Amino acid sequence: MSTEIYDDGPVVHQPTFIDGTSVEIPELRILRQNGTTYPKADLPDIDQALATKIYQTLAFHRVLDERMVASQRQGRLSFYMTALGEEAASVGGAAALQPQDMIMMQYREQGTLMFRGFSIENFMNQMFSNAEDLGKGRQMPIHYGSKELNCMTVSSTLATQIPQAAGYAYGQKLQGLDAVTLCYFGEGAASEGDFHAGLNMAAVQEAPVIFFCRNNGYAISTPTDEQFKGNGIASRGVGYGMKTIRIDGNDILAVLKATQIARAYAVKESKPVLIEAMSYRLGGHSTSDDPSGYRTKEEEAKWQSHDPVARMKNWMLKQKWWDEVKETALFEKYREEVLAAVKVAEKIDKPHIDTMITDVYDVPTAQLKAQLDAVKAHVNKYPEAYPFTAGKF
Amino acid sequence: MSTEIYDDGPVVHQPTFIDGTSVEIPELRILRQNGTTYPKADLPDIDQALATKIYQTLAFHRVLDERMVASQRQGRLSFYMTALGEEAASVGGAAALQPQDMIMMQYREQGTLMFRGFSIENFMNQMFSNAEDLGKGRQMPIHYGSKELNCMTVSSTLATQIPQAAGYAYGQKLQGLDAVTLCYFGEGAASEGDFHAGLNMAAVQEAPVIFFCRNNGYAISTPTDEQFKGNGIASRGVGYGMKTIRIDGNDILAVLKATQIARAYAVKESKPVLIEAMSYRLGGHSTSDDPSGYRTKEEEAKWQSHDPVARMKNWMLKQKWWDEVKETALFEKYREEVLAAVKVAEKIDKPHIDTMITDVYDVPTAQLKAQLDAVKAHVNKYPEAYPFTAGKF
Amino acid sequence: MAQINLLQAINSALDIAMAENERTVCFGEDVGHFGGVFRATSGLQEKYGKARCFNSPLVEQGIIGFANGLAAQGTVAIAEIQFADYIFPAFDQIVNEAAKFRYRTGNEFNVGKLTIRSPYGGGIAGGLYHSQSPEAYFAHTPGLKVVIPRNPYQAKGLLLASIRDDNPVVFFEPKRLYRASVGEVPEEDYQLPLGKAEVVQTGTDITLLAWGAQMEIIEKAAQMASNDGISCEVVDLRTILPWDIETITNSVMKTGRLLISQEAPLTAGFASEIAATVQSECFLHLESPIARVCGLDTPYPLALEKEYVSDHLKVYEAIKKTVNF
Amino acid sequence: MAQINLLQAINSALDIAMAENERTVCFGEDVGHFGGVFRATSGLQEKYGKARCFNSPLVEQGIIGFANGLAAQGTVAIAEIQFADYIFPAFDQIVNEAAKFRYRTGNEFNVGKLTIRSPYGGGIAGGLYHSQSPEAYFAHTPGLKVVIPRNPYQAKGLLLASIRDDNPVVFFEPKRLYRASVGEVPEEDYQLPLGKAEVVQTGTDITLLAWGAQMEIIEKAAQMASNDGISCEVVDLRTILPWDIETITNSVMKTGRLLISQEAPLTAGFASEIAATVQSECFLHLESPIARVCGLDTPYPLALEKEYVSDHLKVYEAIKKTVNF
Ligand SMILES: Cc1ncc(C[n+]2csc(CCOP(=O)(O)OP(=O)(O)O)c2C)c(N)n1
Ligand SMILES: Cc1ncc(C[n+]2csc(CCOP(=O)(O)OP(=O)(O)O)c2C)c(N)n1
Ligand SMILES: [Mg+2]
Ligand SMILES: [Mg+2]
Repeated sequence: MSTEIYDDGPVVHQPTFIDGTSVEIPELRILRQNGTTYPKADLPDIDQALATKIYQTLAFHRVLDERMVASQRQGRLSFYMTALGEEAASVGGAAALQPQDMIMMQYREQGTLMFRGFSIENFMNQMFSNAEDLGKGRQMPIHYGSKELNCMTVSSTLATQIPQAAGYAYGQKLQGLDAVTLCYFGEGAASEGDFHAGLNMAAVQEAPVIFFCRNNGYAISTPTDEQFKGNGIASRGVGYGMKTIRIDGNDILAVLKATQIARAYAVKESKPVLIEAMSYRLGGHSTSDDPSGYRTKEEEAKWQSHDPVARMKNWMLKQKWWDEVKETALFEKYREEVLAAVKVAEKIDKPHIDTMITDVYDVPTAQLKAQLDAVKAHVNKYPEAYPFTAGKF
Repeated sequence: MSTEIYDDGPVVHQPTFIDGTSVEIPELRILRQNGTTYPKADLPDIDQALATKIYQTLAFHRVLDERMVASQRQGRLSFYMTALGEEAASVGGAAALQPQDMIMMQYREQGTLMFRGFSIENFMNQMFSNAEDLGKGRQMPIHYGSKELNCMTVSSTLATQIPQAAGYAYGQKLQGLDAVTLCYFGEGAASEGDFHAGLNMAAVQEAPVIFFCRNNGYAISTPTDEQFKGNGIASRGVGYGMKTIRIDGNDILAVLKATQIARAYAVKESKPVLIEAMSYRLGGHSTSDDPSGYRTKEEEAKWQSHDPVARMKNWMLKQKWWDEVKETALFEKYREEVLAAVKVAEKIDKPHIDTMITDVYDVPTAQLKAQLDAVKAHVNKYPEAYPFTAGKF
Repeated sequence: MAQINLLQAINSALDIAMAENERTVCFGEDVGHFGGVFRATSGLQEKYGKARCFNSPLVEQGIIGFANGLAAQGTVAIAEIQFADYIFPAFDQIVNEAAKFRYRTGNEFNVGKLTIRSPYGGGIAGGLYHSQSPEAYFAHTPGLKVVIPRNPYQAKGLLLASIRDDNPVVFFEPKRLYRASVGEVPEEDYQLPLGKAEVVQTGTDITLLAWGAQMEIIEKAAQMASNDGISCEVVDLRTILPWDIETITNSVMKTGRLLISQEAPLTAGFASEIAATVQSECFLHLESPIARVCGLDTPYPLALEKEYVSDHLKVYEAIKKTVNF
Repeated sequence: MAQINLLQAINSALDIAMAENERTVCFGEDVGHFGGVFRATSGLQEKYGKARCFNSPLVEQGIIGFANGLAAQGTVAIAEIQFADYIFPAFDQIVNEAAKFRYRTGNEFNVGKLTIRSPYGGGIAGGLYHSQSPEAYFAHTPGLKVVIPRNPYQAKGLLLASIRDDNPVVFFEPKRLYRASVGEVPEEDYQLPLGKAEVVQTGTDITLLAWGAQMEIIEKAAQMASNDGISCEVVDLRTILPWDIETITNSVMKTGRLLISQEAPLTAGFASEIAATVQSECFLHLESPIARVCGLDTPYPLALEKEYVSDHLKVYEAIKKTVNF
């Protein structure tokens, strides 16, 4: 059926415009920086065990980011991206889901993998592109993924995962699974055509997908006011006819609460939800970036004071679920583990030369086998030029 | 500067969602079907001369559409698309602009060309792909365009003109011209990634462009409720932070009024505007389509009763600017002119064989010249197989 | 065996694929109730429900993005792009995503269950946006398979094989032949192999190679040449990627000559890849240069379409030139 | 003349183009204040203002769509795509729109004032999404010009020619050489011709042909071969489309042998077009099969990048094999 709108909607006889201010979008905040919750705030489902697991994940996240940046500076690692200042989004999102839910990451959501149990070794093997990497050493550092953990491998091409998430969720629905797909993306990636495609198709096809936008103020050097003129990303939910909520992305309880409700809604109604988490990318875009070229120390300092990890710690302390002794011990333990893992991973061989042609197709073609044979013969002729593979096949 | 949103916006402590119903979008209506205007309605700038020109254009549009469908049925023409029932959008839009404004059409806006003076011969030569076609016989019928009239040649690939319109308008602004770009597209095309790209970039770059969506209920066989779930296309304006208005697309005075205001605003503020004109595609999608496969006669009949041309005629009669004698004479004249023009155009030769390789580059390459020479030699060898060009070079 | 046309053969393959596996879905613009603008999906929504055969919004990048997600999830996704000319907005989702999915994830995930169907090619007075033959754009993309059938029998068997193949397949359908090509097609299920060319007619003087709608053109030219006493071996490539080097080189070793006819423009078309490989593999056997009879290096025209395209007369002339080199 | 690197040469060309014509604009992701992630547009916003050098939102199809509109309007539009790997979302705007704009409108309109710049190629540990060489995808598209410089001097002269050329140009910059390639570059304005290959070194036994970052590889291989007494003619194609058939065939007529080195995967790469044309044009002069030394038919790898890519050792081996055929 086509639009029956002719006699349906409101009518005016003087020109009446709407614009970006036509809808107010409040931001959900539950936890104050000092660790107290707002009066009458609606708390998420959370007990001491879950809280502790979340906090430990956040702590591990901080340590991993700190250590890997250091490794990169030392020249041991080619590249790294931290999620400094916005860890609550990825960890809280994962904590609100069930293990059977698919999570699609952009690249700044290592917290989801940590929460789901991606091991230190998994992280290291990926970053050092060695033979143990689940991804077989084919993508740059931080492009993790795991079938077992239902975390889709990261792809560098921005926003491509957004329509894919709609399709994935639609497949889950067709099978009648109690499962949703959660899709992370940045406010920059939300400018891509694939964003529009994905949100609209999810709405039309009624796919149980949670679109989780991390609005961290920047896309590399580009601030949000050169990225869009609307009221954040949440305001677009109106146009897609999609249930939408804006939250304080540095408030772990708000992240948990919103994602828990979104999951319940997506499963029950079989419809998508859009969450916009307001936060700030405290670090550089990546280890290749120096943000002092495009923003001020003052701005950074302001956001530093909203640190999500410190905020959760304050709450944990107030709950008496945490103390400074545990804190020190935990960070020390993680630092040692990470350092040890780096040392192991960087010594593991690169992937076997045969992996050059696997996984292009389900089975290597005759042409690919011939091409591999030629490479092998060549490596054998000039072993010193190909130290990663010479003598290893 | 990045988002300063942390302490800026409204805050809540209980989850608060927005959705497609969060903003009300009234529809501007000025003219009733019986030819009277609504009390207190805000009329556009229009005098008898302009009204007569608009009405004559609408009449010509009806005649051309009717005759060309007939020609296609007779096998004289390969393909045609009418704009039956939604002519007010294209004619009214053009009538609200200045000649220096660029208009980018989708393909159902022949009315803009008519209003600007594209001649019957121009139309015919394009449709019969003959040597006089401004487009040199390279595109299917209805892909008109004219540099002189500032009407960008139609491209079949949907929505590509939307970001192009943003760029074109930005160029006009950089030059300091008193000019805007008006870009037509269907509600179906608005699903494309290019729509999102174009509207967002126009908003961010503050380009003086009027995005004019013809929401006619269908994209070929696909009704709007399988195209999107939001409140039409206008609701998306909120997300782009763009001034937006919904109008009755079958109401020529509403189209004129909204477009006149939009132009004034775009020039003065140098910002984009989105107009959504609600209408209905009364005919088939094209001469290749039979809508009885996907919609009811009742639905069509309902919209038939909102006919925009009859509505304007009723108003003209009430204004005493028009009468039935003029009406009959005008339609007769147009019918004869069109018929005569068909007969002339179909006898004109196809474009010269040399046009095969021109306009690929500014100047044909050596390779292209060699390829053309080979074709010529071949045609000379088998003249009977290539009747359009044999013996004509 | 019934006489059916190419569209009906496609429809029959889709019907079998949807009947055998309830996790198979078909979608694209106007694919649902209406059955597609060419009616290839006619009757499928009625039979299998709106959840499994549906209209998508008008967004090719979304169609393929959605299909990639479905396939990664394990659903058999058959996506239609209404015209091959409109596949380019989805190019990133095909070339950067579908093609590289299995490789980049180290086989943690894959989209092998994806098939993209699209009508391609000229000869229908469609001009530059309803006539393109874009197979070469995809042929430079490891990870994809690209398949083009020449008639109803081939279409059904190759489409079923494509749907079941565990790799993403781009399946181009020669729309000029949708109704024009009619032939005997078994009602039941069968498959034809991917990656295998077919020798349609054996010969000794020259190998003529093409795919899709160009096959009837080279067959007609072979007929003309045979009247001149030239014996042509006629080969249908069928799968563009990965292509069957062995069958082609074997044929050329025997005939000593190769002509490739292609609808797409000459430069960087797939005929170029074939010529490049064959000149290398068969260097000492070639008695004349490999001939490419192709579209001109311009967009596809409208009024002068006949002059533009590779037809039987152009192929016939090129055969004589090659044989008399 | 100053010694500058390839990035500085690009920057200098952009500076000249913006200074000479106030209707020239530069934009793309992070191109404005920051000067681009590689700093190619460094200082331009400061000098020419935010209206003429600006950040675009993160949307490649929008960048090129917007640029097409600007160019159609008569503005000189220089759009940057941050990495060539991310040009595919803009594929439709390039291949269906920019390339066909003048043709489809019968020259009523054109986008000749469009130039698309993008860093391409491997060798920087970038893996499959920061290493691609997509020139062949564009080479099958009449209406486009495709240009790739090999060093700072070439980069400046070819970029200025591309900006001023009245056709849409895709200009790929070898990012591995951005800082690594340093050379003498005049400060003032100059142009190098589009559509013209350059014979970089004359020789008699074999023609070595490449473009962009592969040039230093074939030059190195030529050096090695000369120690074996093999005399190589080294040619830089410079413009991929439309390509300089004459210079290449003249060289091959002389040497009788051709080797093409290409970073992109073998199948349907631009080397295939060259081989196909040369085997036809130079059939009777060829003393051995035309050799293509290319990437494997896989996505671009990370850990095993050295093994994958065409390097001087592989080229050297192929030279010997070709000469000793
Ligand atoms: C299609 C595509 N275009 C450009 C890039 C280069 N790029 C990588 S990250 C990035 C910025 C992303 O910003 P945002 O989405 O806000 O995420 P954030 O980095 O802030 O987490 C850009 C432009 C890319 N990876 N993919
Ligand atoms: C990129 C692209 N995809 C698909 C098509 C095929 N097509 C032509 S018109 C059309 C429907 C357009 O609907 P809408 O935008 O609502 O315009 P209307 O026909 O209703 O005026 C489709 C799918 C196309 N021309 N271009
Ligand atoms: Mg961001
Ligand atoms: Mg419509």
